[in-house]
Amino acid sequence: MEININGLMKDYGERTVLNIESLLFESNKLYGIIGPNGAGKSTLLRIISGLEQSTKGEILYNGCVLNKPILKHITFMSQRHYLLKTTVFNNIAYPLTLRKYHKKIIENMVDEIMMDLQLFELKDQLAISLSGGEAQKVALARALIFEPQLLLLDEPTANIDPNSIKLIEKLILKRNKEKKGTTLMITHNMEQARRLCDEVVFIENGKLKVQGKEKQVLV
Amino acid sequence: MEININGLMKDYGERTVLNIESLLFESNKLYGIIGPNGAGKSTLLRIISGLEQSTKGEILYNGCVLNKPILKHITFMSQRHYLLKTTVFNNIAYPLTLRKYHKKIIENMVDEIMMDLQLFELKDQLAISLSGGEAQKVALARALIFEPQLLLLDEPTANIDPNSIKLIEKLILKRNKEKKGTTLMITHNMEQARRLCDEVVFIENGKLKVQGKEKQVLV
Amino acid sequence: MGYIMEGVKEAFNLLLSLDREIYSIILLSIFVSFTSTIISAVIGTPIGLFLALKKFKLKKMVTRLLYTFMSLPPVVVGLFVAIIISRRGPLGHLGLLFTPSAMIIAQTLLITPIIMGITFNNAKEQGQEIRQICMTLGGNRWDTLILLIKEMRISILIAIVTGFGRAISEVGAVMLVGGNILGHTRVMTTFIAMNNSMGNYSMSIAMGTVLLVISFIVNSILYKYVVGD
Amino acid sequence: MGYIMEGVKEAFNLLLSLDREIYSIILLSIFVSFTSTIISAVIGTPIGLFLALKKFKLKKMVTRLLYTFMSLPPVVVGLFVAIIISRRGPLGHLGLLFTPSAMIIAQTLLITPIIMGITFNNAKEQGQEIRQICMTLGGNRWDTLILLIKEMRISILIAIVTGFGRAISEVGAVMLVGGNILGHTRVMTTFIAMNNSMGNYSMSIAMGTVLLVISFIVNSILYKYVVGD
Amino acid sequence: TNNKIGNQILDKPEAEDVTIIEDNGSIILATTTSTQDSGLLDYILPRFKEETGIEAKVVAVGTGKAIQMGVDGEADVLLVHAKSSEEEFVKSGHADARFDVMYNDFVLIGPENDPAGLVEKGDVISALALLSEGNYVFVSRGDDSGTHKKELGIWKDAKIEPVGDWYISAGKGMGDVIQMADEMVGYTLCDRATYLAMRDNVDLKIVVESDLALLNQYGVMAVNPNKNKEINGEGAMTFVDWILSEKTQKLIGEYGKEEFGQALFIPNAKK
Ligand SMILES: Nc1ncnc2c1ncn2[C@@H]1O[C@H](COP(=O)(O)OP(=O)(O)OP(=O)(O)O)[C@@H](O)[C@H]1O
Ligand SMILES: Nc1ncnc2c1ncn2[C@@H]1O[C@H](COP(=O)(O)OP(=O)(O)OP(=O)(O)O)[C@@H](O)[C@H]1O
Ligand SMILES: [Mg+2]
Ligand SMILES: [Mg+2]
Repeated sequence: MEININGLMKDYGERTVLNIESLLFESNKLYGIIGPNGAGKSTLLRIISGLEQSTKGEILYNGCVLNKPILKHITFMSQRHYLLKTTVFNNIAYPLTLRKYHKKIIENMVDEIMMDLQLFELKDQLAISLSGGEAQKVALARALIFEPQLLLLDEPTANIDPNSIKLIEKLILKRNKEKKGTTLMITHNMEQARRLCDEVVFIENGKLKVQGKEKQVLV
Repeated sequence: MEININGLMKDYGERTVLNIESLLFESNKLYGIIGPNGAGKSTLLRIISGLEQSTKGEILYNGCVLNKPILKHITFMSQRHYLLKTTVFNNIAYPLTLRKYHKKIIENMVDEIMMDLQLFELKDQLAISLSGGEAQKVALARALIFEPQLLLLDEPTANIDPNSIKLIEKLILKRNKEKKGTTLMITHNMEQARRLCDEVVFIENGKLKVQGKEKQVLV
Repeated sequence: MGYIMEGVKEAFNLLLSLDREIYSIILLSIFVSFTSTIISAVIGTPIGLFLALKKFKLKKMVTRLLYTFMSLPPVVVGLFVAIIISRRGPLGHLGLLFTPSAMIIAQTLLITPIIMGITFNNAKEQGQEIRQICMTLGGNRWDTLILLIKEMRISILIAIVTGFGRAISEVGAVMLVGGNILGHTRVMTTFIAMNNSMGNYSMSIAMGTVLLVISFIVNSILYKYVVGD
Repeated sequence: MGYIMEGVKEAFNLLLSLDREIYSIILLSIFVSFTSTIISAVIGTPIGLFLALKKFKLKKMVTRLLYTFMSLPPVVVGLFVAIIISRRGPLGHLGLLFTPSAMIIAQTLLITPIIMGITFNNAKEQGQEIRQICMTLGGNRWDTLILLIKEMRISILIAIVTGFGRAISEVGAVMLVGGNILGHTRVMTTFIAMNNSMGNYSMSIAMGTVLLVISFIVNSILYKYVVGD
Repeated sequence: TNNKIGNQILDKPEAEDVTIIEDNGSIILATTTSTQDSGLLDYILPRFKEETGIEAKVVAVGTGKAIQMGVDGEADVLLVHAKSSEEEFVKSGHADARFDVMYNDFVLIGPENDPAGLVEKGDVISALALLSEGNYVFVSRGDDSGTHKKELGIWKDAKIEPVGDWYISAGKGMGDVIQMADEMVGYTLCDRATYLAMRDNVDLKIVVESDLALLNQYGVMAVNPNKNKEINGEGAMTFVDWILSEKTQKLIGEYGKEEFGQALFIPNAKK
């Protein structure tokens, strides 16, 4: 999915926290979004995901404004993810249940991603009792499983251990290689941005500072 | 404060998530706690902080079991920190208010730490409206401000940008150098552990695997 | 004080006596309050959730009105319903006055705002996050409603328990629209009120004890079912 | 239907008439319900918080009993209080029966479980985290209580609003222990009930309207004060 | 000036001006809903306060409960209408004596068009006998009140046991029962005073009246002051003396003439 942002502004009261004149995310590419705390990165993703309204400006998704059918193909993994009060399995299966997949298929898909992320042993554990990193993995699995055309990830590996980070990066890269959709990923880990991203966007004080191939930006 | 752990066990139902035969944290040293997701790191810190009961075993704080006066000198910054529904200033000032410091002194102390962490502009903002990293900084400031003898930090820089991480590490190191108390810090950032810690403890599957000077452990 | 001891003793006699009249009063109470609680929950929960999550003009006003309607006095609701369904009222031809249906209508009016208000208040705190999760994972409105109910089940339970408690214990409305007719519309509370006015205190206390026991059982069952422990 | 229109009109007349009797009824209602709500809040909130956060044996049992007491029937509470404070009762020498104090006592008994129950339920969900924060930052029990009240102010508000709504709208208890004595213990609801049985429907509707208006104003003020908007 | 104040109160009998009257304590008067619902007490009681300085606090309940309150010593004085229960009350030592105060009569009321044709019957026993055949609704107080006892007495005299769908046992006060009868297009037995006070609100008319069996005698009793130390025995006696006094009796005889064109109660205290 191609995202075209034009004259986007977001104010909270007096303060303008986001002010982006123009920004293009091309189809099936993996973008890193970096910048200091409070720069407006999460706000940008929340607006793209449709969770928040911008004060001004326009976002086009493959040339259209946001509507219900498009919304179905977007997902957003928030910085403070919320897991449902049920088991790990049910949490990951939830987007598929919403899409009324067959029970057998759901089971296979969930099992597969749980294997990939080494979550299988936690299958029947209640999500509220997970450790921080485990919970983050589950939230990520839930976002990845239905293969959205636009995947918005807000610091998805912040609480993950180094080994698991490798697994997750492998999954994300695979998705990118198979051209299953566009990915925007916020991270504070510059190494990670370098490893993964086709292009990096640097935001500061709500403004777009640099956009480009990672090497140029990450100096 | 010296922490002496003996035969500590924690079970959830059938599962034993923590099983540490013996572990010593010496006074005024800075320890890194590392290990994969779900290893039991947060559980260990929660038990040391008195928030959770162990199933078995004993912890001695300077030779005593936990009691109210000791508790007053321990603080714990959780992975999922909770900020009070008030301003940033009031959040950071809260531990000092509890200790009935004079208003003027509180103001000076809070201002200073807000400066150190570059939070000053957010002074009067409501804590609920902070960005992820900003909130984490506030939670950290709140834990550091009353100079506890035992500081327990659970992934304190997970959502922090690289520049701010430097500021925070400087503050933590300063505390360590001035011998203001013992610090236990969970982190998934091996570089960080190497940079900061006097000693590193590696936990896996609830068991203590290695303890030692960082270089030996972090191979 | 003697009345109270005596009343508790009498409560056992009442229950053990197997008196058909007493049992039909108890069953009618349960039936009426249950039905109105179910109707109120079906109406009040979704609307409460909707109001909490939707942004619209006048929301503040609606919130306050909702809280106000939580304190609708039973006697006023009863009178209002009685006027509507009385012979001369707009729904008079249905012949509802002094029937259990009338009592259900009145109680439903009384407790719907309570269930709605408590649900509303809880959803304002926790609901937004749940709604957003459902939306970002591809759910539509209906999915959102279902998910909200599932995730907030404990809060909704307390709303329903509060509503049921109000329904089974109130007397002002059912007295007016039911009429306390022996064998037809006499329920536990009107029975108690009547015995009070007859000076039969121990009988009142006895039935009051029965009412509390029933309330306890209903709460325990609901609680077990929803919280699962 | 005519009664309802007429009643609303009459409500204005009632308020504008500046009739001393009417005003004293309204003021007494407000005074009694306010006082009992305040007492109940002072008792019910801390205990509700405490029960929610403390682990102890029989907690499940206590929870269910608490929910049960949320459905205490006003007529039973009224009768119970009446027996205790009647001349022959243990507190008879205080001469409380048929006084506003008696009404306050009865209402307090009635709504304390409601405030306690709703607070309890909300604290079970959000309270643990707040308690832990206070503890890790060096607060004692008293600090914890204060912080819980501050952080949960909106939940506690709804508990109190629900309690106040119940108090000002109930008739069963105040009728029994107050006696609806003109100039002494006649409150809005007993006034309405009396006019109902005298067939003065529009007078009932009028006073009912006044009651709702007062409820609205009280809710708005509380809301503004607590939520701050 | 005293006279002037009195006039003011008479002009507006429901207003109770506490501030200008000296305070001599209070008594609790337990009475039936019919005396309160008819408006009589609101009419005469301000006068009592004015003359004696004693405040009469009225608790209007069913006769059954009023008498129970007397037995329990919760009330100081009773004004009720169930002669046999009252005599029983005195016999058991709960009061020294009972005095006739006034009477009115019960009437059988029913729908305007009198579908059962009770008007032709003329006497209450045959009227009730006709009702018991079951085609017309009869609403009974069913609450152990004076009126209810009276009604049961008449059924007994008629040797009929009132059971069936047509016989509605309401367990409610007089005003409520009249409204129920109106709503259900049925008949009921009630005291004339309450009926007159409420007739504008309902479509009911008197179908049987002036039957000797329907006389409704009210009595007053001061509760035995030995029951507990809270009882205001003196105040109670003052009230009894006052209500039996010539002046008050005259006042009672006047109540309702203006509003209803007839007196609601006929005073009959024996001097
Ligand atoms: N409701 C609000 N009122 C005022 N300011 C707000 C509000 N919501 C967010 N902000 C401010 O907007 C700024 C941008 O927030 P955002 O969450 O987008 O930052 P971020 O770039 O994601 O930061 P981080 O790296 O810390 O997650 C922050 O400074 C935050 O304090
Ligand atoms: N109530 C519970 N019931 C069952 N298992 C639990 C419960 N609480 C925690 N656990 C499990 O205990 C293990 C240890 O949790 P803990 O939070 O200590 O991990 P951690 O080392 O901090 O991991 P992370 O790096 O992800 O934060 C996890 O696998 C978690 O699933
Ligand atoms: Mg962010
Ligand atoms: Mg952890």
